[in-house]
Amino acid sequence: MAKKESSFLNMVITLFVITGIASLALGGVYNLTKEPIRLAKLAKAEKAIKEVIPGFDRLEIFTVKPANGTDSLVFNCGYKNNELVGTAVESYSNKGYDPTQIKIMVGFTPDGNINNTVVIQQKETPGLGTKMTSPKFKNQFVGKNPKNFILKVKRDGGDVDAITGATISSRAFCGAIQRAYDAYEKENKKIKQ
Amino acid sequence: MNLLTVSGSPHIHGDNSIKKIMYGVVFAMIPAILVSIYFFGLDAVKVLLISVIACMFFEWAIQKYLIKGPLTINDGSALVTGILLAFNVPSNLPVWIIIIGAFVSIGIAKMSFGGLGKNPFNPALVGRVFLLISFPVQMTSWPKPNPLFARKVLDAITGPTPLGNLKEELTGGRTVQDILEHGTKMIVDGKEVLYQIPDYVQELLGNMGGSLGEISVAALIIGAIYMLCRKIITWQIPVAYLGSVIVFTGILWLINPNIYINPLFHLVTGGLMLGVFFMATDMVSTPMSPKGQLIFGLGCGIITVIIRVWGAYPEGVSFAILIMNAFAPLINKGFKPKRFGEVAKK
Amino acid sequence: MEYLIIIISAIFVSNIVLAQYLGICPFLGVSGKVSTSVGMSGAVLFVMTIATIVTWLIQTYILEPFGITFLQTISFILVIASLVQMVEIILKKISPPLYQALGIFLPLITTNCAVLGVALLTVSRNYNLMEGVVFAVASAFGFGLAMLLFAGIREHLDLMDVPKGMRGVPIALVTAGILALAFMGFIGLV
Amino acid sequence: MNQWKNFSKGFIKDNPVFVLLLGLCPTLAVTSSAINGLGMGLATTFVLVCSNMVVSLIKNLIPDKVRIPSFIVIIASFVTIVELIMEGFVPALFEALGIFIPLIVVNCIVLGRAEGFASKQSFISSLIDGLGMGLGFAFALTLLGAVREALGNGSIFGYKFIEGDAILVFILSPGAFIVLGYLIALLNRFKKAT
Repeated sequence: MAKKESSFLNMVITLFVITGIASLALGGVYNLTKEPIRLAKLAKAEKAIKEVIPGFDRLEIFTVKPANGTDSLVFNCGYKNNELVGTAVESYSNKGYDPTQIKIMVGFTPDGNINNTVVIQQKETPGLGTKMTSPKFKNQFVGKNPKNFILKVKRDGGDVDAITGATISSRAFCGAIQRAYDAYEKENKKIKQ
Repeated sequence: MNLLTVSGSPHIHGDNSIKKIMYGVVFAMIPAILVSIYFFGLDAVKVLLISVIACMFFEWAIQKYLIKGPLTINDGSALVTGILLAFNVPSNLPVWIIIIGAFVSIGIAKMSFGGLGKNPFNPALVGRVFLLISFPVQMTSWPKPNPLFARKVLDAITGPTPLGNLKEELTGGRTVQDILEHGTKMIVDGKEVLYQIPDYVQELLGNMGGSLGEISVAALIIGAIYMLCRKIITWQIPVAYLGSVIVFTGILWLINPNIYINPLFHLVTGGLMLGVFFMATDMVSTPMSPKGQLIFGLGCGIITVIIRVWGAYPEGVSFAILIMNAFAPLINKGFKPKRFGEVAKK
Repeated sequence: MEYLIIIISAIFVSNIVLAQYLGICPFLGVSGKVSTSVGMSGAVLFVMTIATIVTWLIQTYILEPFGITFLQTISFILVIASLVQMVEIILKKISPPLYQALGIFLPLITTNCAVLGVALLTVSRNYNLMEGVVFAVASAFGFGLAMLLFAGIREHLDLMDVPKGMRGVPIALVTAGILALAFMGFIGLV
Repeated sequence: MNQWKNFSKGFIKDNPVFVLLLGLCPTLAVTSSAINGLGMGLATTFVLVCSNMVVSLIKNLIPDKVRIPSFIVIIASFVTIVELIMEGFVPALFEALGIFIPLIVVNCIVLGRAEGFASKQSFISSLIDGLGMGLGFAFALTLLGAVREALGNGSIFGYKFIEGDAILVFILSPGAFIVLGYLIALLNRFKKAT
């Protein structure tokens, strides 16, 4: 087969045809993968929620404006047999080392205890701040009620053991939980009804 | 030998002069070595010995088996790197970490480039920064100084450096005044203790937490005076470096003494003196001309203060010198030392 | 203030070459001489800024409203490729001296992942147009800074006899590694 | 042409990373662990094989002057396909690799093989060339990832063999440059010996 000549018409037609086929093919693949992508995203959020509140069979999701601030927090209330078993609150802090927001999911039991926490996103200093995902640090919050467990590192007069060498990341983490708790306390009565 | 061509730094006049300079540097470090042994005891001896032996071993082994070139182990440069590396780490650093540091200093930062005179970066500093980033916990837990002839049982074995403590407290929202007066309550080794930033006399003598060689400003200055008199180092870099740190921190201090501490504090802490006199003056990795050296010192000073005041690391000397090391070739290009018989370019 | 943070971050803290790993090929390939690295950086500055503006507009006014963001990669690369061509042609016409200075670097830029990378980062970080422009310019300066420092060191190394096995690319990479190590001191500045 | 030679050249003799020094950005960026390196390598292999095949099939239909833009469109399409598939089915890897998946499009290896090989050779040769080069790329990335993960995290493919901390620098950017530098030096030495 002879090589096509580089005439203007040929060039335009070729590019047009190639781009057309490519767009069609991509459109097809996009439609095929749309559902799996949606499910994958859902699964990720659901996994975090499942980790922080115990067995539930129904979720109710709504956003809440915290007392001070223009931002909003996402509340995921888990119900089992129509009874509230826990609330997962997605919270954040901008006070870490890295400009990237620290995002966490905190689960509260109906009586306001912290059930568990999961770090969804963080880019703290590797080897130091990143230890906020380690069980050793996270587990000290489990079962505590922020009413009498002060969410500050010990050197600031609180009850939290800071990560060695990463006081700032630890403070940010505590701040994120505090933000979630404050909002939760405010909304608690409404949720229970 | 063609006397008219100027090669890259340093100007090697012969084996003898390198040897003389290197052993002169070692001699100048003796006061600081003695102070470190006084305050940290056998630990200091251990760190120094391991670092020196490891550096010299790697230098010898790489030259003998990998490069297969002439052995320069006796020129004293590996000895200097070994001592400087030890000076830049805490006295309780595990042996294997010191050995990794020595390998990085000699193997990566020096021998990969062909050995003495070819390395663009200060080997000991590369080793130190490598360790600092790799082992943040081990590299920032500082044994409290415990004078040799007045040993006592300490309420806590480790404590922070003055700069490190200041930085963490400032980011916690306290003011300089409050920190200096009331100290910091902290949990060390499971016990609650009060940490007070030492006063300037103590800091000058070296009675504070820190790396082996950075603690005693007085000892470092004695060594520096010796090196200046013997013309082992020139005045340009130290003066520009210290001057820019004083001016920069002074301006910040005048603006708001509540969040910026005074220049004197910056001068006596965080290994500034060690860096200024013993590492920023390293002739291999710094500019050749006096003007270039002034710019080099100025850059070091500014970067040091920027990192100390706004960065994540409380101490910026090592990073600042390494970054300016990278600028050295460009500075050399801009400020060439005068050549004899050079024809003006058209 | 926002802009200052973007600038410091892009030049020092997350330098595009040393921390984001973008534009490594020209970083290693064209950094042999200080003068060429300046030319390359100039060309990158030029293309990166225009490309970021155009791709931002496409993303905001075409891809997102029509829900066809999956065409992002293909449209961005086409824009950049044709942009480079256009810049070349226009430059040749209006400013021959500038064309002579930057011309030979322009074709290399199509496959310089820094340009596409910055365009993609601008979109994924939800910058507005002005922030995007600031980010692109600062990134280009960060690229230039890394190139310049690196070229200086390599010119210096050319005079030295580096061990045989390490000569060329290996020693260049090790040098880049140490440079990246030094730049890590800027962590936490913003 | 000997197809076995055609296939195997990508591993050592003409390895895209160690010898041709192409595609270094993703090589350095995603190799903080062996599994990320392998994932990136395989994604690139897919694009390389597909674009090589298509280019060799339609090489005679494309006028010379629009050759490069056409190739770019073809490559970008396959990159997008990989992107969508990964986002749907391996979301964790998709997030770890980040913008370096769309950046496959400017990976010089892909365009280089399309332009330098597939636009001149037969379909089968192009397919094998793409497969060999792609797997060679994947091999290099996995090797680099394994070394960095072992030194920096004390594990390989997530399997921890050292408890506690390792030498953290190696999973950060300085470690990427340094390890690749020494791997290339080592390979140069090895090649000279054989």
